[in-house]
Order: sequence, then C-alpha cells, then structure tokens
Amino acid sequence: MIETLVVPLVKIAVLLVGILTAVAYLVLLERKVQAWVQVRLGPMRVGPHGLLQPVADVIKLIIKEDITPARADRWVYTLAPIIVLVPALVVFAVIPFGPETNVFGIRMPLHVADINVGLLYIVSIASLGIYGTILGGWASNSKYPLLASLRASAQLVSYEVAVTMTLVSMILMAGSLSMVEIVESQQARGLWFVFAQPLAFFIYFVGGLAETNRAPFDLPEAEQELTGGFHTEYSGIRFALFFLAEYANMIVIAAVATTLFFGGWLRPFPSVAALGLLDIVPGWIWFLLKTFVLLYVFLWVRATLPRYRYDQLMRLGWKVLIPLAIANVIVTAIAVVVL
Amino acid sequence: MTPITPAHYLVLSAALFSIGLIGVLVRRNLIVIFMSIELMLNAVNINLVAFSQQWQHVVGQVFALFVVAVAAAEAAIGLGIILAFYRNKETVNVDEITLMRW
Amino acid sequence: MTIAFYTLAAFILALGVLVVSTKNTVHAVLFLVANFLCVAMLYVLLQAEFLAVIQVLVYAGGIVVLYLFVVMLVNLKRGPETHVDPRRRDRMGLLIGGAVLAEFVAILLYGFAPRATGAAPAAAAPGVGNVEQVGWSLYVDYLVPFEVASILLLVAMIGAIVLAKKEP
Amino acid sequence: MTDPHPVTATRTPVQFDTDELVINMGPQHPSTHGVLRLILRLDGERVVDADVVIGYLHRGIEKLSESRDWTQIVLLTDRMDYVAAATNNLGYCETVEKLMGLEVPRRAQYIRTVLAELQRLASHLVWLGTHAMDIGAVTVFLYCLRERELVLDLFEEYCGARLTYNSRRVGGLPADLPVGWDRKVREFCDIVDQKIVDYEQLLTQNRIWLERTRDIGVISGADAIAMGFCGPPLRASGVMRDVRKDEPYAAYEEFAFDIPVGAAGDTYDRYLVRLEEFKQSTRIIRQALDGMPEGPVMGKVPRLIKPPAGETYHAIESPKGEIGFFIASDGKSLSPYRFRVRPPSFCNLQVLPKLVRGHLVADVVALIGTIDIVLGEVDR
Repeated sequence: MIETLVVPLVKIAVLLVGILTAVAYLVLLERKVQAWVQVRLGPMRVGPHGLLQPVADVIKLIIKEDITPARADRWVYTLAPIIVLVPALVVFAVIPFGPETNVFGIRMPLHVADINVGLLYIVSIASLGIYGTILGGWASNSKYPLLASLRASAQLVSYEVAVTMTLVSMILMAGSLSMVEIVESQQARGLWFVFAQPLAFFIYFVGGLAETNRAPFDLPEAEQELTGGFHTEYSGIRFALFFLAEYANMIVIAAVATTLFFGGWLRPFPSVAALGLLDIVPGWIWFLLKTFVLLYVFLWVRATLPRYRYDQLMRLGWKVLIPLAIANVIVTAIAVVVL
Repeated sequence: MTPITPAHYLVLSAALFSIGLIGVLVRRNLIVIFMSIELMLNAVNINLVAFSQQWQHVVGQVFALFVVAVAAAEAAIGLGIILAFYRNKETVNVDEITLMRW
Repeated sequence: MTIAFYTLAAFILALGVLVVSTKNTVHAVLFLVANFLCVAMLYVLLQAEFLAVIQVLVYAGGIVVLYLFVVMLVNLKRGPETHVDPRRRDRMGLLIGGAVLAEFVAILLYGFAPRATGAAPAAAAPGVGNVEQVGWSLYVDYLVPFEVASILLLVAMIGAIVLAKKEP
Repeated sequence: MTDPHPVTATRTPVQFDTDELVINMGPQHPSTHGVLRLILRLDGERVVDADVVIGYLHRGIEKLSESRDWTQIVLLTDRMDYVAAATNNLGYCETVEKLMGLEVPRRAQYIRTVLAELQRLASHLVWLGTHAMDIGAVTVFLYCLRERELVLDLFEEYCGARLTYNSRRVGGLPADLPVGWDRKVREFCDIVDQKIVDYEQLLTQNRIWLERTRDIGVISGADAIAMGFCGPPLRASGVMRDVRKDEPYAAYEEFAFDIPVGAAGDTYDRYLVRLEEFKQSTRIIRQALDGMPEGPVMGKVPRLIKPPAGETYHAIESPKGEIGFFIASDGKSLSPYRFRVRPPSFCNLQVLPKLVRGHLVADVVALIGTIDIVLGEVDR
C-alpha cells in the first residue's frame, strides 16, 4: 500500500511544490541576472535582495482582476492557459532526478515513473502545449494575439522537428527510450553524451530556446512588435498560468538536456576513479546543479542577443537545424552500427 | 463486474465508428466531416489494438501505425483541398460543392 | 481495469458525439483532441504504450493542430451550414448510421457471446519492451509497407504544399 | 502624410481575401516611440501598405509662438524634440540673431557648439538604446541610458535642467560654464569613446543584428532626396549633406571633423553612420574645449528684442537631421508674425510607408527606430 500509493503521491506532491517554487525563483533569478548584466540591482525591496519578490508577484497576480474580453470565446479562453500548463508539469513525471536513494528509510528511485517510452512520452506530451498557445490567441478575439499565436505555433512545430531528430540520435546512442536507462548507459560508457554528440546538444539547445519562446527566438511574445504576444489579453491568474508554463517549460528543456547530454545525476567524469571524492555529493544535487547552469545560460542568452525575425527564424530552423539534425542522426546510426 | 473482453472493445469501436459515420452523413461542414473520418479511423485502430492484445501479437499495433500514417497523409491532402476550395469558393459547405469544375 | 475501461469508453463516446454535434468548429477540434487522448489512454490499458505515445504525438500533437490551423484560416463570414441542399436527407444519414451500429453490435454479440475469451497464444517473451517488439515487427517483417508508407507521406506533403500554395 | 492608398478608406471587395489583415499599431504600442499610430495592411506577416497617422501630440507650438514674445519662444522649442532640446534652442536663437543681425561672442559660439554636440550624443544614445531594444537587445538600451544620464548631469550642472534646458538666449548664453565643467566633459568624452566599443561589440558584428538590419528599408540617395530625408538617414544613403559642413553655424567652421556617409542606405548603414557620429562628436567637443576662447558669453543685445520687419529661414543640423526655422517679423509686435519649423522627424517620418512596404511586421519596429523620430517634433 505504502509502496504503490503513498510513495508516488508524496513524490508527485513534492515534485509539484518543487517545480512551482523553482519557477517562482527562476523568474526572480532571471530578473536578477538580467539586472546584473545590465549593471542594475534588480528587485531589492521585498525581502533581503528581493528574495521574497516571487511571493509578492504571486499575490499580485492572484488578486488582480481577471478580465475576459467581451467578445472572447469564454470557454476556450479559460481553457487555454490550463492546456499550456498541464503538459509542462506532467512531463516532469519521467525525469529521473537521481539514482535509487534512501529517503526516510524507504529505498526508492527519485522519479515518479520510469516508463519504457519515457523520451517519446516527453516529446508527445510537450507537443500538446501548442494547443494552449493557439487557442489562447484565437479565443482572445484580438488581432495581435492571433498573429502571435500563429507565429508561436509555426515556430513550435518547426523546431519540434529538429529537437526530436536530435533526440533520435541520443536514443541511438543509449539504445533505450527510458530516461533512467539513458543515464545508466552514460554511466556504463563513462561518458557524458554531450562530448560524444556536441552537435546534437547544440541543435537541441537552440531548438529548446525556440520551443520555449526564449530570446533570441521570443517572437511570439515580442512586446516591441506584438505588444505581448498571444497572452496580450490575459490578466490576473490566467496570465500567471501562461507565465508559469513558460518557465516550467524552460526547466523541462534544461532537465531533459541534463539527463540526455550531461549524464543526469552522474558526477563529472564518471569514469575517472580519481574523482571518486565527488561521489560524496548526492546525485540529485548534481542533477539540480547542471540544470541550474543550463537555465543560467538561457537567461544569459536573453540578456545578450537581439531578436531574430520571423522568416529568419524559420529559415534557421528548416534550412540549417533540421538538415544538420538529420545528418547527425545518419552519422550516429552509422557510427553505432560500425563501432 | 465481468472482465473486459475484446468484445467490449469491439462494441466501443463499433459505436465510435457509427458516430463518425453519422457525422460524415449528417454534417455539412467539410472540416467536421474530415474530423468524423478521423473518428472512424480511430475506431478501426481500437479494433486492431484490441486484437493485438488478444492474440499477444504486435502485428495489430503495426497495422494501427500504418493507419496513423495514412490518416496523417489524408489530413494533409484533405485540408489542403479544403483550403484551396475555400480560397476559390469561400465556403466549406459540402452542399455547395456541387460542381466538378468552376 | 474494468472501471478504467468503462470510464474511458464513456468519455470516448461522449466526446465523439460532441465532435459531430458541436456547432462551433474550434470546439469540435478541442473535443477531437480530448477524444484522441482518451483513445491513447485506452491503448495504455491494452499495453500498447508505444502506440499510445504515437497517438498523442502524431494525432493530437500533429494532425489535429493542422485541423485547428485550417479552422482558424477558414475564417468564415457566414455560417458554414446555412445552405442546405434540398436533395439532402439528414434523417436518412442518422438512420443508416444507427442501422450500421445495430448491425455491428448484432454481429459482435452473435460472434463473441458463446466463448468470451479465445485461446490466446503464449505471451511474448518477458522483458522485451513494447517499443522493441513493434520495432522488430515494423522494420523486419513489414519493411516494404513501411517504406511505402513513407513514400505516401512524402507524396502527401508535396501534394499539400502544391494545393495550399497560392498561385502567383 | 498623404499616402496613395489610404487604408482607412473602405475598399471595394473586389477579390475576397483570406489573409489580408488590417492592424492598428499605436498610438498605444511599446515601440512606436511615443504616440505614433500606424495602420498596417498585412498579407500574412508582410506589410502591404502602411498609413501613418500623426497629431496625437499636437500642442500648437507654432501658433502659440505667434503670441509669445521672442525670449519666451526658446522654452517652447525645448518641447519639440524633447530628447534634443539644446539643438532646438540653438536653431531658434540663431534664426532670431540672423533676423536681427546680432553678433554672438566667440566664447558663446564655442560653448554652444559643445552643448549641441553633447546633445547630439545624448540623442543618439537614446536612439541607439531604443532602436536596439526594438530589435530585442534590451541590455544595450540600459547601457545607453546609463551613459545618457551622464550627459543629463552635465546639462543639469550647466543650466539646472535635465530635459528642457532653455539653455540659449538670443545673442548668447544665459550663463558661463561652471568651474571644472570642461574637465567633466572631457571625462565624459573618454567614457563615451570607451562605451562605443562596447556597443559595437554587442551589435556591429552580431549576426542576428546584421540579419535584422542589413537590406532592411533600403532607400537610394536620389529617392531619399526626393522624399525629403535628412540627417543621418540621408547620409546613410550616400548623400553628403550636413548643415554643419555645408552652411556652418556656431563655431563648426573652426573644427576638423568628418561626415560619415553610408553606401547601401539600409538600416545597418544608418546604424553605422550614427555610431560614427558619436566619435566625431567627441572629437568636436575636445577641440572646442581645447580652443575655448575667453570673453563674454552674451553679446550686445537690445533690452527689448524686436527684430526688424522681414523674414528669414535658418537651418542647423540637429541629431535627427536638418531642423529649420522660418520666422517672419512685422517689426511692430513683440512676437513673430509667423513661426514655422521644418522638423527633421516629420520629414523623415513621411518616408516610413515607403520603407516598410514589402517588409515584415518585425521590420516595421526596426524601421521606426532607424529613422529616429520624436513625436513631439513631428506634431509640434
């Protein structure tokens, strides 16, 4: 009973709370990092160094008036943020945060579920988030959101192809779709896959930036062009859900990258015995650390680069990334067969 | 309760198929008709997978995969035709699609 | 298991009815997605995880998005179903649909009622994931159909582009 | 702002259109630099046509000036191009001086030049920041405003105001330089020269920046002249026209500086030209400070300014382009008979529909940025 029901439920609860907190503080981190890059201080008023700013933000978003435009499609308008958020959270179920660990005397793996189609599950669930984007823009019954949502969906669809292609080459390397087995395969080889597949990682990362609508691919919400993107008409808690989903998706991208390319919970150089000292640090800390570094790069990129234009973005996706990703798959397949 | 047998799945599939069929016959919106066809294809897939489970053989699933591929092709072409048609006639009502040429 | 099946079946049928009966096309598309997701869950129930994921990925994440796009592009200025051809017989359609359903059920009841479970062959070798089984079957036994399917998709893609392209 | 195809007019539904969309950009929009309103007709994301609607910031400065006396008008000119108030002041004062035939002391001329060039730096900093932000480089915006702050500090020390300076008088200047001011200006010039390198590192060779600005809004030199382009955008199209060189005013004759000229006439060239102007401005400021003559800062001006009957036009090179003042005096009343400004922003803005046609929505914001308009000056 405890094993089958209580443990998974507790895990889910911990995971949800963890993600929501992480999202809140990721927003703060983003503001802080951007501020530091721009020689500012960032939020400083709420709590020491603005540490309570997320709380204030959440309270503000909850108590703000929740506006539905008069001619909006009420049902779809309400549904859209939920459709965006749910996949972003559900995906976390298969991400392995660490190896089997003793938690309060119960030995358990640090993931909610290890299904044998884990990676495909992530891809397929993540592809559902697009509905929220399209419907949010459409249901607002306003031109700017509509344009933005068309942009967003085209962008998502095209970059999904490239990203999925890189995942195929990772599956070829690992010989499994299960997230846990992918990490274990890296352990067996004593090699983070990023060193074997730097191109795949590059494509994945760029595609990830585009899929999460982050700079320099933040066209769907380019406020200088489209005044805020597909959620222009949203306010209050429903806007907060969109916001939450965007950052949760960032964490997903970073966490999946950590699992696939950076050895998940493995310490650096897992094959070098001399570094065995590093094993003192538990696996889940390594995992979180790597994810954090990747997220930092996300924020850093945003503070540095200007924005692509829509057609350039499409060109980059279809004419550069996708051919590269396909070539990478072919080369990887040949290498796997030959070696 | 009785255990779930393939017969249950087949009844479900038949019902879904009939719903799709009624949609195709009754609705006049071309897009809805296409969606009804998707429903029917799904009903078929349920059948295939149920049999696959029954006989513990994956061939049913493989077949379902082919059905999905064909459905994707059908959707792409069909929606292309709808768009082309809409561009010319500004309607997606099958009752207005009575001429073979214009 | 049983409860899950009945719940999913109820959802699938209800959503199917909503798809064909809703006036608002965007809502119909949404119901269609939900319907497909329920079907995917049914596949999980049938231990076809791979197909379930493909169902979500290709159907819900791909094909239906296409529908949604078209629905949004086909921004109708008048209701799509205002015009009714006088030769149309809606009732007849319903009747035929109902008749087909009755026929199906009759066949099923007749064919399956006496022996509830057929003699199932031996279960597949344990430890082999569903993905691997499907993969082996697909790439070894059904390689030629697989390639034909890929050609079909390619042709469909080109056809769709040609159709959707505006004449210059 | 007449457009051959006004989109506001009802169009006859000749052909049914699946995807032509009319969207309204502004007057409340984050990147229309104030209250500019554009009505865009889009084919997908491509701009088929644009209609510029102005007048949301019209305060009637020209008409107002006809009932103010000559000294009061200086502070009205502050409120035209409010990110470059000092050059507006200068243009007006020089016009009145020309009308009256007044002699301005050399020291005042030098200080005016320094102030004008500082103002050019400030205005270009605002331009670079907002332009870069429109294209998505938010960090550059904050860097630029940080440097602009230093200019504002310098102005504050000189005349007490940070935005609307009212820093000139007909016939000279309201005050001499504060003690130690020139040292601070020199320090500032060093900082700016240094920071320009930073901006260039962030943008000039940045591939995304290049892709966003190269071949965007190309206009040939002949077209640019025909449509009344002026200032840096005109020079970026390869036309050598700078009032500072062509019809020198203040003390510009005495300084060595180059006029950067572009070749392609695209957004990238306009960017490069303005960036080079940063360097030339600091060069001019340094020369002016080095050769700063002693003497009074106010010439001999009658107690009551009352130009003789007549009319004149005088133009100077504001950061945005050629700002000209046409003033007619009847010689009797204490205010101008007619006061008319040729605002560079307005003249540049009328080229916008031509520039944006055929480009994408995203380019529209880049192009609004590149012509560097201030709505206060467009509407007056």
